[in-house]
Amino acid sequence: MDRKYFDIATDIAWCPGCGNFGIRNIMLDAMVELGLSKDKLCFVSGIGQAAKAPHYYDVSYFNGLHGRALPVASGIKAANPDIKLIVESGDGDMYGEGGNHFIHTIRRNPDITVIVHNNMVYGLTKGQASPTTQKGMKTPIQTEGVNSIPLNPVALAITMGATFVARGAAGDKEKTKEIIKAAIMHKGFALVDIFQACVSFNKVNTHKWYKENIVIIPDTHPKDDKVKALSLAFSESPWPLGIFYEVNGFKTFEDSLPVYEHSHEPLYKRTRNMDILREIMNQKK
Amino acid sequence: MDRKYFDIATDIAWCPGCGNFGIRNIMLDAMVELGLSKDKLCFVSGIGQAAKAPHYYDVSYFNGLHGRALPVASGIKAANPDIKLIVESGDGDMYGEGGNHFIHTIRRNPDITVIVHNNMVYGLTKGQASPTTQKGMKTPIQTEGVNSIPLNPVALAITMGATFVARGAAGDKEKTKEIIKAAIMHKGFALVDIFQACVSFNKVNTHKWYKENIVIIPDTHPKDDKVKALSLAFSESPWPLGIFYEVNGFKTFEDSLPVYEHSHEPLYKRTRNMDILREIMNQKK
Amino acid sequence: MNNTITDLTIMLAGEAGAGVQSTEAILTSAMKKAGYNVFATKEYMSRVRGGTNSTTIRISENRICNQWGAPDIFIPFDLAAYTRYKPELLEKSIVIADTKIVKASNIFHLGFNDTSLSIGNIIYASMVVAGSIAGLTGVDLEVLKSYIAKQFETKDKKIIADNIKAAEVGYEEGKKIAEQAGLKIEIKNNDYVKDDILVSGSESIALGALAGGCDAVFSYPMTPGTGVFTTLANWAKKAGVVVEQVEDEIGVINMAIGAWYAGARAIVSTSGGGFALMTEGLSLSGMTETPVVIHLAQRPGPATGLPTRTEQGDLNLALYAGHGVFARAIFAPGNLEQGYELTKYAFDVADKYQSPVIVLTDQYFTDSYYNTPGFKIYSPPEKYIVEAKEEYKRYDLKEGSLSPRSVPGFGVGRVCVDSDEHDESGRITEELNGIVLKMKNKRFGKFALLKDIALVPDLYGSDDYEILFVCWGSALTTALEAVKKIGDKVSLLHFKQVYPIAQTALNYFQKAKKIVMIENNQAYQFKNLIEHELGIKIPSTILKYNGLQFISDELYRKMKEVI
Amino acid sequence: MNNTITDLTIMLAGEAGAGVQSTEAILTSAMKKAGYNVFATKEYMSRVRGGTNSTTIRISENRICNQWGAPDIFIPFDLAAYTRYKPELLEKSIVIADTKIVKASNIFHLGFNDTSLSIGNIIYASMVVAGSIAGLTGVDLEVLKSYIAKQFETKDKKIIADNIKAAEVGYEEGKKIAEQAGLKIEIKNNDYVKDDILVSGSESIALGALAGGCDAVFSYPMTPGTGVFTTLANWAKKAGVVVEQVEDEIGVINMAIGAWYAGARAIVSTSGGGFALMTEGLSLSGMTETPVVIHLAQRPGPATGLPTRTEQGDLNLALYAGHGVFARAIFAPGNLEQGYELTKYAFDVADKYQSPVIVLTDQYFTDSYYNTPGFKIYSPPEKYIVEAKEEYKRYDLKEGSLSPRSVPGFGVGRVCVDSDEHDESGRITEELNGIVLKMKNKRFGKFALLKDIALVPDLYGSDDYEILFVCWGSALTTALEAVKKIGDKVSLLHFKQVYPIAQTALNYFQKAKKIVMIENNQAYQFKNLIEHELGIKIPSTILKYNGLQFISDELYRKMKEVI
Ligand SMILES: Cc1ncc(C[n+]2csc(CCOP(=O)(O)OP(=O)(O)O)c2C)c(N)n1
Ligand SMILES: Cc1ncc(C[n+]2csc(CCOP(=O)(O)OP(=O)(O)O)c2C)c(N)n1
Ligand code: SF4
Ligand code: SF4
Ligand SMILES: [Mg+2]
Ligand SMILES: [Mg+2]
Repeated sequence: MDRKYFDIATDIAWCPGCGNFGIRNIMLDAMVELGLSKDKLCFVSGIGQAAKAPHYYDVSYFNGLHGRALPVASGIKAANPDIKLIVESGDGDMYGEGGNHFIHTIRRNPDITVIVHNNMVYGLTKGQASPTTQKGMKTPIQTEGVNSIPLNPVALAITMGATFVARGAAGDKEKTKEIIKAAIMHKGFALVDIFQACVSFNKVNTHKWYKENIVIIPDTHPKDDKVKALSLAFSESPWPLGIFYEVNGFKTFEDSLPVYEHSHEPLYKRTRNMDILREIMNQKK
Repeated sequence: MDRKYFDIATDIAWCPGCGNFGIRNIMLDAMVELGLSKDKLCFVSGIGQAAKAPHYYDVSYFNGLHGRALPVASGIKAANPDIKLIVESGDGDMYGEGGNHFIHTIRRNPDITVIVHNNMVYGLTKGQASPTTQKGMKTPIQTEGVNSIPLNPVALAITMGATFVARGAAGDKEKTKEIIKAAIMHKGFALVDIFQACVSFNKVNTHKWYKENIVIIPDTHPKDDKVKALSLAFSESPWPLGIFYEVNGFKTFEDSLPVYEHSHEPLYKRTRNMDILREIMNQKK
Repeated sequence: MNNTITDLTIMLAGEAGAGVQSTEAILTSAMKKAGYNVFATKEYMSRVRGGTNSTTIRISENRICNQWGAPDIFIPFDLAAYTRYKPELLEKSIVIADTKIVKASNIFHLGFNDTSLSIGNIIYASMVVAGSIAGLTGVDLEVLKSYIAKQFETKDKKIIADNIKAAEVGYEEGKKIAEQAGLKIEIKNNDYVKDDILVSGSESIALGALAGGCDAVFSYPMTPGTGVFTTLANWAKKAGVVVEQVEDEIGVINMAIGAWYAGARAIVSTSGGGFALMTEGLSLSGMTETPVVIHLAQRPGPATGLPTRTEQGDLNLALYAGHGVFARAIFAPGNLEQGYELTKYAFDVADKYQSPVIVLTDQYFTDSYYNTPGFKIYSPPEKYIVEAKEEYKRYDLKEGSLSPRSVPGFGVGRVCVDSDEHDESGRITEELNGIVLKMKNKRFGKFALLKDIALVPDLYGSDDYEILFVCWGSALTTALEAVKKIGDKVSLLHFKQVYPIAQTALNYFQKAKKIVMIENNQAYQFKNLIEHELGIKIPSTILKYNGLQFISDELYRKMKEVI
Repeated sequence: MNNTITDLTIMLAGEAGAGVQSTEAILTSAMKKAGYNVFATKEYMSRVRGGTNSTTIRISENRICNQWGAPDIFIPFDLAAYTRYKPELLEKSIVIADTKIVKASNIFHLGFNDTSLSIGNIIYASMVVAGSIAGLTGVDLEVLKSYIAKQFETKDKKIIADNIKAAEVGYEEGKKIAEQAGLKIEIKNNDYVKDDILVSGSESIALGALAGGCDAVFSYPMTPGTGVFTTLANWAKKAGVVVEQVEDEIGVINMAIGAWYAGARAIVSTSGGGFALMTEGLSLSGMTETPVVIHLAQRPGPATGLPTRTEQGDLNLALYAGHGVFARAIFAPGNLEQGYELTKYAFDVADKYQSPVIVLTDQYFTDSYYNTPGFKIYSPPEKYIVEAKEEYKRYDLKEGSLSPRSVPGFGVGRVCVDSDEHDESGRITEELNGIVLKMKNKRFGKFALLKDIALVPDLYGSDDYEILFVCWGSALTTALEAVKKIGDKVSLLHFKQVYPIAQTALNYFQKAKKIVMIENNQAYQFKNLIEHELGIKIPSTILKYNGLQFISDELYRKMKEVI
């Protein structure tokens, strides 16, 4: 099995030089190295440049509405708990339009890997601020510079109770691949926020900037300490890269559903025993 | 000036014994003690039992849609920065349906005081789980008990960068009044999450439970230390009551708008100089 | 005064939480067990305690499924209730109340507060009232007693005994009042009633969902849509249904679509405001051709409106919600059986036509209940899902508008679904004059397919009518009793599917000399639709829009006026 | 070959980011400065780089505001562009390209890549192309040069010189090609053009907003709605406009309603999917009677659809979005002047009638631009806000449907606004037969008020027509040129307000022997509306729905077919 297994020959609609290509490469390698099988794998995305990613793998996918990848993914999990589910989308999609789903999906803890291409900008709509855009950056809308406090996805996910929270970078292939692999193998909600340069619209957070502003999280960091993880998450310039927080053994959304108590058989394979209707109606007599 | 100034004789649609009455009393006193003036004050709420609160004061209010109090409030601030704005609503309204506005409004830091009646349940719709319902509680929908990780509003607000974050309790009148007064005086986004017993639908978190599960935050707590504040926010049973986090001097949403650079005159009092149109059109020649 | 009543209407009213609801529950269950036909409908304020709510119960020897007229007996639990509903009474209506609380003239005293307190707890008041009605109507006391024994069988013996005592005292009081009032109630009971089921509109929808193979329900609570959600949640473990309360309605519809994409049959239940938030998701269902079933229980808008009241005011939204062009089907059940059958059918239509399907009800429909024969039990529904071979294409054009639908994980093929315009394999395309047009035409073709199978409206009454009353959805039962009374040459046409409209419906209109549309909204939304779809004019309407359902005799009077 | 051209159409095409857009900008600006009438429209893929986009520029001696037909000159920047658009060319169209890149026959070579590289930078390619067109068309080179000098005046001298050099080389090449091709272009220039403004549809809306007293814009980016947002943001500081990008469209509409409640005049700009999310908010505006102005720029749906393309497919949604019953007005400008005037007017209507008002455009409208006389400058708009006295009631019934509107902080009174059904002072009520009905009727009254002031459609052409073509919104300019060519007894009726429909519009239809509706959607949504509103039948339609606007000569041919 090699990269060709997931690679697909197609016109990729990203700009030349974009960090998205790096992430795609890392994903292809990570999936192959994990030996994922296409018939047990599904991608979900929203809308944006990053959200086109599933089109560029040879996989099943649901490319839905802007901001709505997570509820779709949760619905898929609810219907078929054994599908490996990867959500891949952009920062605007996930933390902006999709913010409410982000915080509440974490609370549910479905077994989903969420890969966010964080270019700190709205790429597809041509350069407006995203929730992660840093203060002061000027855009066609934020003509005087961004005023809002940037959203810190790592800190937010940890606070909400996500069981695996990490940061990667498109430019740091090896480290990021390992993080993604760990995220995919993690049972429960796993966030990997990936720094990615948008060469067309983000002239602040460039490939160079990312390279210079990243520091690898030391192995000594206690990954199961929420407060320490948060404290690390708040540190900026340099921005830590690696796994901030990881706890295991938490029940997933799908495992807490009574329908999967005895079997993980997907719902579409099941047939209702219609006697239940008779029974209910008898109660109503 | 006494309570009558804000009190209004009306049929209150809350259940006898509900913690909402306690919050209302505290609010009336706090407003009077601060000497707020009706013609410079406005309330905004969403939909729910708590969200009816503004109807029970003699004030201007916008009682909008379920979950949408904060954007309405931000719109009001954008139009008239000198209005004292209090948002009063329920936990479901603010953290559930309104979750996305909650996290992003904090990022904007408008000068708004947000009072949340947190009864850990959906009252008006008769007892379903809210985002703050504790694990295991059974409801008509969560018949096997709640599985999701409860949302911690205090921790969430601190993580998002709110400049004033506190917890009160309907049953602790004096302390909560002081907190609310401080919140109203605070310049910037201030959250006061208030524990409140729902006698009709929450049989777990009762008046008694709240009394027994609260501990006052000691004066020694360093209110400007984000990580310490978060660490405190994560402690439960007993749950700390008081101000977790408070930092001052941050620019507000409205103050960062160029229209208010030279004057806070509300927009409805302004008249556009139509020469600007001439100027723009000349540029387009 | 001496009036023999064979069809009795009772109204109970009081504060939320004061016992109206428990009295109603005891009464209707016991009466049904005793073989009486019962119907109950409620109207209530948007609050948990206090205010003034009422429930109206009709008891009859014949099958009933609606309220005919003003109550024969009115039992206000407090003065506010008396004051609010007094104007609706007839001269002959009798009022029974605790006159210590309701101080007014012409009231028969029933000391349910003192009585229940003397038995030991104010909560027995409901039982006293229930007992009194049994006494008034001459129902066998033993029936009530055995119902109580059964109902509380898991409880303490003392509790059972006290309840029975309360019922007995009430019973005696009731008999006395009947005598004083010269009231003769003679309702025959029927054996068939005992085999009937007693279910509400919400329950009929929930049962229909189970029959339709529903295996997931996603919702965010919203009155009056919550009933279906709660009912399904209640049966979920037994029936193997996934239940999830989602953070908001946008999440709800997307989660349901995700579940359908993965092969589950999911329903969502909501009301106008929540449905409004699902608008974009509806369009996603249309574009991706992923089925979804939506139960939309209407209440008066706009915005939060009157959250606990009824209206048929969201038809336009149901018809046109969603940006862009895509097909849908909308069913609007008129009685419990239709609630069951149409909801079941909604799942099949959604699945087969890969389109959104809406079941459109309202607060009146969901909250009302009556005894009806058990619903037909079908075998498990057909599955329309195919296995994906290696070269599977989700939007294969070979079979016209309906490409075989697979789900991820079923077979080796990839199931690629896209909310952008896409090619056969589900990949984004901008081939404007090629595949784009083909896909647009493919989806547009579903309008015709759904029209082909549109359910023909039901004609009630003789074929040989001159005047045709027309209604839709929940208005059926109310309108039907009124039309029957009006007499010859008058029939009722009821639409249980409101979109698409079956073209053959036109025949019914062409035969009529006069057509009158009955709607529970201010803007005659269905009239507009019918006029346009069938190219006719309906000059006359009877509208109501104060948040309450029509009552048959009120409608009867309005019908008389217009014909 | 020898053809004299007085009205020239040029198409430039290539990858996004490859220079098409900058060539277009230089050309249209320079041509306009030189006194030529120019029109430009673009179509592009939903990506930032790559793909194939095109822009079509028309240059004429007469006023123009649309494309007539296939390009006379086509300049593909790469082979993919050549391949994609080749089928649209006429036999007489000439193709100019860098034949090193576009290897095909019958192409006139323009070595813009080598040339620009030899000048020093590939970015000069745009200038070479622009220069060549100037050369082809015989525009005075000096005009182009002085435009360049002005355009780059803040830049390095070397840059100016290089640009001028590129233009000169291009100019000479262009002249050569014209000679080779036997092309004679004779377009007269006009002095009046220099005083015109050159603005796009988006800019006309933004300017109209400013004229309408707009002092806040809230939006979430969505193509093609973003243009208005960006334009207003660009002028905001000067004009004193609050600009806020909100977290989602639900936040957008609620923030705008909040701002209106507090007395600001706010606009939101969005497209179908975003508007779908605003549905509940629209209903809030209706219920609370808080004005709001929405610019809805359509693109093809459903769902994400074709994000950068054009369609008139969201009319039904604009008409019916929102649960419950409430009134609205919808304007649909057909040209830049209408874009300006109607947007300005939208603010007044919203404010005065305390209702939501929608300005409905589409991608074609927002992105196209041409020179047009400067818009009329009005005095600042009337303010409809009153001071609140102590006893102020927001929903005072004294003045019928339009209660005087105050804002919090203006006067001592309380301004209480409620999304539930409410009484005059804005407090929740459930007085179903009292104040509830009055409030429902009060709001319903606005349908009639808005209908009373509905703008009558514009008739273009003789009063004495037999055939009437009907269109709405952005179709105006395209349809108009086609209709004019068709000849006698044929006129065009254009609706710039699509809801409510002025009753007097009926006269136009009654006079026609034949009526043909032209729409850029698959489901003839406006035909359906007109048929129902006016009670007529429109048997014939010309529809397009591939994501592109009609082109006049295409429409002309279709018109010929149907008449
Ligand atoms: C409801 C809705 N609102 C807005 C849009 C327009 N839109 C498409 S992509 C996008 C932002 C994308 O930003 P991000 O998620 O960061 O992705 P990127 O392009 O930067 O990879 C927006 C606003 C939309 N498609 N749907
Ligand atoms: C869009 C929408 N969805 C759902 C509802 C129904 N609804 C009204 S109040 C409420 C929950 C209220 O809970 P909370 O905010 O905690 O207030 P409480 O009643 O507990 O004070 C819900 C779900 C609504 N009005 N609008
Ligand atoms: S716009 Fe930015 S993020 Fe999108 S493909 Fe181009 S460089 Fe990458
Ligand atoms: S339902 Fe609960 S929260 Fe609401 S008023 Fe009653 S007790 Fe209070
Ligand atoms: Mg981005
Ligand atoms: Mg609550």
